Amino acid sequence: MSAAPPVLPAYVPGDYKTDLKPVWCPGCGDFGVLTALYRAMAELQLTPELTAVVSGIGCSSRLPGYVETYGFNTVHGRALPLATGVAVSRPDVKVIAVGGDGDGLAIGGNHFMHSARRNLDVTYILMDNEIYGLTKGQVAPTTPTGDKTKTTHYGNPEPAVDPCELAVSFGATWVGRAFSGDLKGTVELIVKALQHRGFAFLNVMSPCVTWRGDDQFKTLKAKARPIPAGHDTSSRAEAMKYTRETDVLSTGVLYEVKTPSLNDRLDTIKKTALAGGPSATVPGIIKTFLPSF
Amino acid sequence: MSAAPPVLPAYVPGDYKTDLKPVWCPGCGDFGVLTALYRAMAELQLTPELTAVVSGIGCSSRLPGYVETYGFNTVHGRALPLATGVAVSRPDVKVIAVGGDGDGLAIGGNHFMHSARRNLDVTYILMDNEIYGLTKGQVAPTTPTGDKTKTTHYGNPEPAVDPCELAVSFGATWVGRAFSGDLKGTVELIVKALQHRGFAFLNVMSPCVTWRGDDQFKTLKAKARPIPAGHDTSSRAEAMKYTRETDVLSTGVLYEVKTPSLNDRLDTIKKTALAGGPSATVPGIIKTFLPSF
Amino acid sequence: MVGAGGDGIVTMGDILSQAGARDGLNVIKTEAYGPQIRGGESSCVVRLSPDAIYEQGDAVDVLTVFSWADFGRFKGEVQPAPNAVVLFDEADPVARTKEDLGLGADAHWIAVPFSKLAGDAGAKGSKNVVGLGVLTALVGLPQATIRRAIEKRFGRKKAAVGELALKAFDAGMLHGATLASLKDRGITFTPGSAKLLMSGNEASALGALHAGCRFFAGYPITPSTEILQFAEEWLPKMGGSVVQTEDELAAIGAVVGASFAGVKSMTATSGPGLSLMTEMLGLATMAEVPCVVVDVQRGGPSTGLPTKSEQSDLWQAVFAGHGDAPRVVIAASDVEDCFHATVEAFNISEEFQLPVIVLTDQSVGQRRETLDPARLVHKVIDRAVPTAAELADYKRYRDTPEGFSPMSVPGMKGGIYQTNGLEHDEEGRPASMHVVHEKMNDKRYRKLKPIREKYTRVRRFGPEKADLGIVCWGSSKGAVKEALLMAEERGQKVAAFIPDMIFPFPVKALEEFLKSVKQVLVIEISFAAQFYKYLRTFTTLPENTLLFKRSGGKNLTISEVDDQIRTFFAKSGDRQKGAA
Amino acid sequence: MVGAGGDGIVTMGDILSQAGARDGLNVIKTEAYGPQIRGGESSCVVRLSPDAIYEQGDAVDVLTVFSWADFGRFKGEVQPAPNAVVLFDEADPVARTKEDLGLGADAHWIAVPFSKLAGDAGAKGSKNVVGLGVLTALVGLPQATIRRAIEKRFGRKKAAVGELALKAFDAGMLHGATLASLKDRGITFTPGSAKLLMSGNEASALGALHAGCRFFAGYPITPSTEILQFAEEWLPKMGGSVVQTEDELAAIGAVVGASFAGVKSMTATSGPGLSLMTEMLGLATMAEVPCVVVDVQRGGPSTGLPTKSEQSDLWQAVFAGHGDAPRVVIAASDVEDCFHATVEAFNISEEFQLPVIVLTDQSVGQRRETLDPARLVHKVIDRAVPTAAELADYKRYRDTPEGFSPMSVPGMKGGIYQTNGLEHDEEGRPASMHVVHEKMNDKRYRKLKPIREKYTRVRRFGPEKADLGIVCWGSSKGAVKEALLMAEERGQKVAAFIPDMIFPFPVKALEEFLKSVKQVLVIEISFAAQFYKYLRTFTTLPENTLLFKRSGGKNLTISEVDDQIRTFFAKSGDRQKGAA
Ligand SMILES: Cc1ncc(C[n+]2csc(CCOP(=O)(O)OP(=O)(O)O)c2C)c(N)n1
Ligand SMILES: Cc1ncc(C[n+]2csc(CCOP(=O)(O)OP(=O)(O)O)c2C)c(N)n1
Ligand code: SF4
Ligand code: SF4
Ligand SMILES: [Mg+2]
Ligand SMILES: [Mg+2]
Repeated sequence: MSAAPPVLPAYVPGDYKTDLKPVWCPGCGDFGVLTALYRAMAELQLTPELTAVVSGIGCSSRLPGYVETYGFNTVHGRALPLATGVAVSRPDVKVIAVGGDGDGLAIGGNHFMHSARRNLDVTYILMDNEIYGLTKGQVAPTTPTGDKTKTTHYGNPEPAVDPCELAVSFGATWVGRAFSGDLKGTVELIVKALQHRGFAFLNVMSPCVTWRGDDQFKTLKAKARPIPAGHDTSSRAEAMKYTRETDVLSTGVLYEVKTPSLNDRLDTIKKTALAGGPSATVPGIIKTFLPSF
Repeated sequence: MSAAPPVLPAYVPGDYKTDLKPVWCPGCGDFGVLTALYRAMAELQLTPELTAVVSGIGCSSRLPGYVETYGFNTVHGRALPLATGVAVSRPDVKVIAVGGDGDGLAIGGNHFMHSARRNLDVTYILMDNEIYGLTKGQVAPTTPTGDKTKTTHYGNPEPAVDPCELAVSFGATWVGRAFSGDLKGTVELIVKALQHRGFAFLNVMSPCVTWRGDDQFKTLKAKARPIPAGHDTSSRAEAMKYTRETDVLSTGVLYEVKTPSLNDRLDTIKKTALAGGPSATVPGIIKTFLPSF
Repeated sequence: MVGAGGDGIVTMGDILSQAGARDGLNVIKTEAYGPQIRGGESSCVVRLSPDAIYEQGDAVDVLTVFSWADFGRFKGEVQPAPNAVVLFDEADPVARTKEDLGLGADAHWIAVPFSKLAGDAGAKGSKNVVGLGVLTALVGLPQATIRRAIEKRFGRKKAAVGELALKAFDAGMLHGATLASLKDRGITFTPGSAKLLMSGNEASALGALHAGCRFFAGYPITPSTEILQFAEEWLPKMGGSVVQTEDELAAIGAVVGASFAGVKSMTATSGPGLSLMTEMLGLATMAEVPCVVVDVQRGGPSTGLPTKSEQSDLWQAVFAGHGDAPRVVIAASDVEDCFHATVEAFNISEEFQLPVIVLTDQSVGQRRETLDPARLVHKVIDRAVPTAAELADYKRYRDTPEGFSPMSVPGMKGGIYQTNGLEHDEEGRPASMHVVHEKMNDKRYRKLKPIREKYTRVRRFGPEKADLGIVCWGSSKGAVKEALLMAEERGQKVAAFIPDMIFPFPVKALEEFLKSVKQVLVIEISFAAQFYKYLRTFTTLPENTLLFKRSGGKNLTISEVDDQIRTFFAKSGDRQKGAA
Repeated sequence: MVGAGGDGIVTMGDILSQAGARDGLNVIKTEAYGPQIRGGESSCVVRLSPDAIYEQGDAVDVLTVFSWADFGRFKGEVQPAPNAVVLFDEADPVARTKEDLGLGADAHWIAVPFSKLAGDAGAKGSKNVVGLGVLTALVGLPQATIRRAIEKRFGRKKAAVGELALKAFDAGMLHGATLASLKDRGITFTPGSAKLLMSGNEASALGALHAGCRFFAGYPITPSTEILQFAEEWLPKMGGSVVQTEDELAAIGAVVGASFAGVKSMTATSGPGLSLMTEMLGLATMAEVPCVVVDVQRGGPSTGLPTKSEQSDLWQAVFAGHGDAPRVVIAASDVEDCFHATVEAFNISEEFQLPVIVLTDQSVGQRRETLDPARLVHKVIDRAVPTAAELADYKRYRDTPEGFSPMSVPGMKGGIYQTNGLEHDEEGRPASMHVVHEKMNDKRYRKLKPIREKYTRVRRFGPEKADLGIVCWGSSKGAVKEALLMAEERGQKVAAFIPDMIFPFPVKALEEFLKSVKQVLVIEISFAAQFYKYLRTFTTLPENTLLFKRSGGKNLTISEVDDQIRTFFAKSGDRQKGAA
């Protein structure tokens, strides 16, 4: 969980920047996400050594290498399992998981479901470019039906999923949508996501200029508009209204509820387990294997 | 797809029974599902040799061994990938996938999502007993929070998912819920599921008398009641009303829409690919690698 | 003891083995069930001895059968000795004879009115306790202790139930007394101090706690699930956490994550799960993150024989994974060893920052054995974290002579680094140049040298010079040790070499052993002879090396080993005659 | 050719190689890029020859550099020959000298106003085409053909664009003519009939279609993705289907499902994906379902070096998987071989009903090579389905002498069966008894014998008796063959043994080879020496066997092999002197 902001030193966005040059293509939407993350971290004064950024594999998953915290660019699809280990074993560390739509929704989809269900203490930022970027342009679970890609010569025969709709059904307790072209909005949403206790899912539409052309950015920009004020974020049915959208791209907080996080619950278990008594010791446990009669 | 019912011979439920004795415990809910399946198959006169039943691993996944069709009890969590191969490569075969909550929602959860998203031509029957039966009673993704199991000595700290809610968000085009204690209702729903073109998901609450005690059956029986008439099955928001239920167990069809199935779409692709012309031949393809100028 | 579901065979075995352990006897107990998930037939074999025992033993001296029909279902698995004492229910509809079981003249064939006695005692369901009574009187078992065990077991919830059980026990005793005593067939001993009664899986989990494991992620799978269950019950009491993940991919992923965060972590599984962990183990090797995986082997391939033992995950443990990915593999050969092997696994993993796999199997993992509590101690080594000086100019993957470098953990200010599964330089930055790859491969493999020098646990039994030298591993140890004793009595010189370290393998020690014996016999429970072929990769076995290998589904028996030894000496005898 | 992103290096290489193929030359072309996903530096090496060529070749004879800065980024990857002709842009801000590149006196160092000429021609972006023009005039390349290639490439969309390009080409030609001709440095040949220009991945996919594959499921992964992309484009035109699955677990699962349904199926992947397929391959072995997996190897472990070649998935292919799980492994050693190996894989898999893995690697999979269309033919074998008679009393797993039995498919009335990944009897019913397990293991392994007898594809090069015998596999073939020719010219007797069948291995053939050479040298691109250790599992290599192994990230070069050969003969020469 987030460490209490220290009084000194005050971190500025640049403090969270490593000196590794991003491999991203000029114009890639992920630059926007990275900048927004730096700012959000600074706004919350996250302690670098008490923060961990974990990712899978993909262009977007290169992000941890550019953030001056403990970072792990793991294997394709496993960002959330790794994040689970960090978050549960080190409740004092703020854990941020990032990755792409292929990484998080295709190969990693199951971990997304169960991390959300457990209300894992992790902020998960998905950079959705509706394509597999790093492997040079194959269809993704968010690629619209009919689109041509390197592996859909005749147009994508498969329907796409809406990551935010999935997150709600999985049991995520905070669900938001952003557009990396809107830096200010993205910063705001990342801040809120980081402040949430439990599993916060933010889907950031982050254009891939190389494999989705310049149109993607243009159309997203044209479609993006904030969720109308007064939206009831506590209702699943209401949240549904802003999913599977075609003509618009609603950005903002879709859904938010406050329930105990996984670490809250595991804390309770430790207390019940000890029932006020002293913690167990190995010799003590060994004794329980002696026939006692 | 389901073969047209042959005029002769007329199959009776018993014709779909193999002479392998189920390993299930006396009183296991899965017996009810098996019987219901026999009846539903007979009602639709499914041709045994043109039907395939595929499962993963678990008590429930033993079911294919008891059905006289082509059957494959595969590995844990992979029923739907195997079913995908059968359904896509042999559109003439009716494919039924079955399994447990651990098999389909834990290790197999990702395949559930993507099979539903693709609107795969498969009927998926999940036998939900809220526990891992075969491995002798560990917590499952559908085990209610707080319940004690072999791996939740202090009560289950994790929230459960509602498989039907998941199916809707995944994009399943037919979603239903049944209770194996209600044979008639289960038969009816399996029949409807089998008649649906595309991905039909039926969650059957199927008590595990050994690891969930007799209470499970009693409570389910007490809670079960049909979805009120007039429910709008075409609305996701309406379907939500019958998910994450606590005091009741609504049985019936939650959601149903008619869209082209994966095989319908792949069919179209084959037509577009050929564009009226003759199908390609290997020598023909080889020629395309000759520099032609 | 064999009976139908509900006959309480398992309880009978529990009481008997607990009583034995209580009185300081050496006990080994195994259970077996039919395919039925529940309510099917079950059998339980308990071996009691004042002397050291290493195996379940091939044949039982005293057989109690509540149902001949069910006995038939364990054909070949429960075998009475030729001179066995056999007790069966006179009310059993099915009839069998001494001859049917191939017993000798000196066997004792005794019909007992188990059901009737139980009924008369007013406890119909207590055939098993009646049986205990009869046995106690007939072959002379520690009566007082067994009574207390029964009281404890049944009186726990309701005292009345306990008393009823004791009534049934006494009825059995009385009946037993009416039979011609067979005390000579029992065991004579002076009660010693109580021993622990533990399964290999419990010992593995205990070893983990002892080593300092405070995070466990796992997914249930037979026959390893008891480790997850044990961790889930005890870790919270020690301030640790357990997550039952959605699958094995997530389990090993979470373990690597927690270890990256600085917490000793492990998972446990069986073959199918280990196969699924293949890719993530490669990441642990590449990013040099410590982690421990206990693989309780079962029959394969695929789902195979989930409840039976086999030694066929060796190749998977040693060779699986794309790329050149060094990791350590340790084997455990008995229950106590499960404890030590697991602690050792953590020590090696934490010191050298690479994954360690512990191979046990169903036969060791699920059998219960008595242990001397005093022996459950083992030195614990912790991970090297960078000193303030080292943090001044910190490189996560600094190229050191021993191949590993201090590992910082979240919270260390100067220790911040970003790592990955790509090939990387000493700072952890992605680098795909051949020169960097060669250098870092060399760094990762260099660790094996100090490991090989520091961890040389091998077991050698038998005379210093022997005519036959058996090389085997893991759970084969028990049967081989007992067969060695038999050979010794016959004055035959047989030695055995049983390594705990599988990879890196104690090659020197093996080659010395090979020199010390006239001929070598490799024994393993793997149809493909995985161990034999693995040995060949690093050592040249003598031309005339013998191999005894077969599929699992049945543990290696003492007589199988004994037969091999006898045949060998018979043949070599002939050769000598021939020579003469 | 080396340049920055946008310099059109790749296009330049395409046009050159297409023109070469068009005129019947032998062409091998490889490309390389920097870490940048796009817009980074790129290099392209094209080797043209009227004679047979087997490798890219170590050093380039003609080097064109548009940017010295970017050239520096390919240090060690693009190496000019000592006497190379080097063309560079006079406008390049960075300056280099002959000496910097370590060139000899006979090298030609020529500054060319590439940018200027392109600008003057009114096509600023056409430095690459100008370059082609200069080269054509300078070293004498098939001018007419190159012009047509340019026309085709640029004129495709807009004729005007084509004309502009041709203007740039002519400008280059004119400038080239002003330079002292170096035709002797070019190639002289008489145009022959056009050849195919194909990559190994395309050849693998083509082989699958030829073998009758009609279902493909895959998940993108470098450097294998082209196979998925090829299948996705062509299978629908042949009535087949392709599914890009959510991951590799699903890909191999769908393949096994489709094959169970009677349709020839395959998937393609690279190391990480193959690791994830480990468990499912065990099911295919156990349920005896045919399936083919092409693994295009890259540098490992973990994500490793995704765009570079290595031979380190050998152990994973042969040994991975829990339990005793036989499967077949075949290697492809060049582009044409990718076609044949894949067809062979289907033939073996379908005939013997077990999984077959084809190992290729990035160097073979992604390089483009000219092929003679006439050679892309290969016999196709289909699965045995039960006859009416056999259906009368059908047992899916009937225990036959050859180990496999007819496999019925959905639609066959009498052929209905239920199978599983549990151990099972001849009918496919779950059975966990040791005797059944032993019998069925034996059945599954029995298949290897006929496979070994029927499929013995090995390559042997060099004299019948040799002083040095090289044993290597896969893509090492090219460099080794070329080095053999060089040794031959020196009159040194060197032979090479290169198996296509990796498992089961053609042991007899190898042992004959070992007898035919005085000393053995094993060569492989694996730090752990996976091939060498694998060979040891089934054969005893001579004591004095030499091993040359290293990490990947750089393909095996001709000179590396040549050095090994020279050193060997130098040493043995000394020995003889010593002896004399
Ligand atoms: C097990 C495995 N399978 C496949 C790959 C190849 N691969 C690398 S990244 C990637 C998908 C990239 O798409 P996405 O996750 O959306 O990230 P993006 O590049 O679009 O940001 C794939 C398939 C891999 N590295 N590992
Ligand atoms: C890869 C793998 N992991 C774990 C297991 C062990 N296992 C077998 S069945 C099962 C879960 C059973 O629960 P469920 O799927 O709900 O079926 P049920 O027995 O309750 O009907 C598990 C974990 C396995 N066979 N394979
Ligand atoms: S390929 Fe697309 S996603 Fe990847 S870096 Fe380039 S623009 Fe970004
Ligand atoms: S354990 Fe439960 S699910 Fe399994 S057969 Fe018995 S009752 Fe059914
Ligand atoms: Mg993407
Ligand atoms: Mg279940």
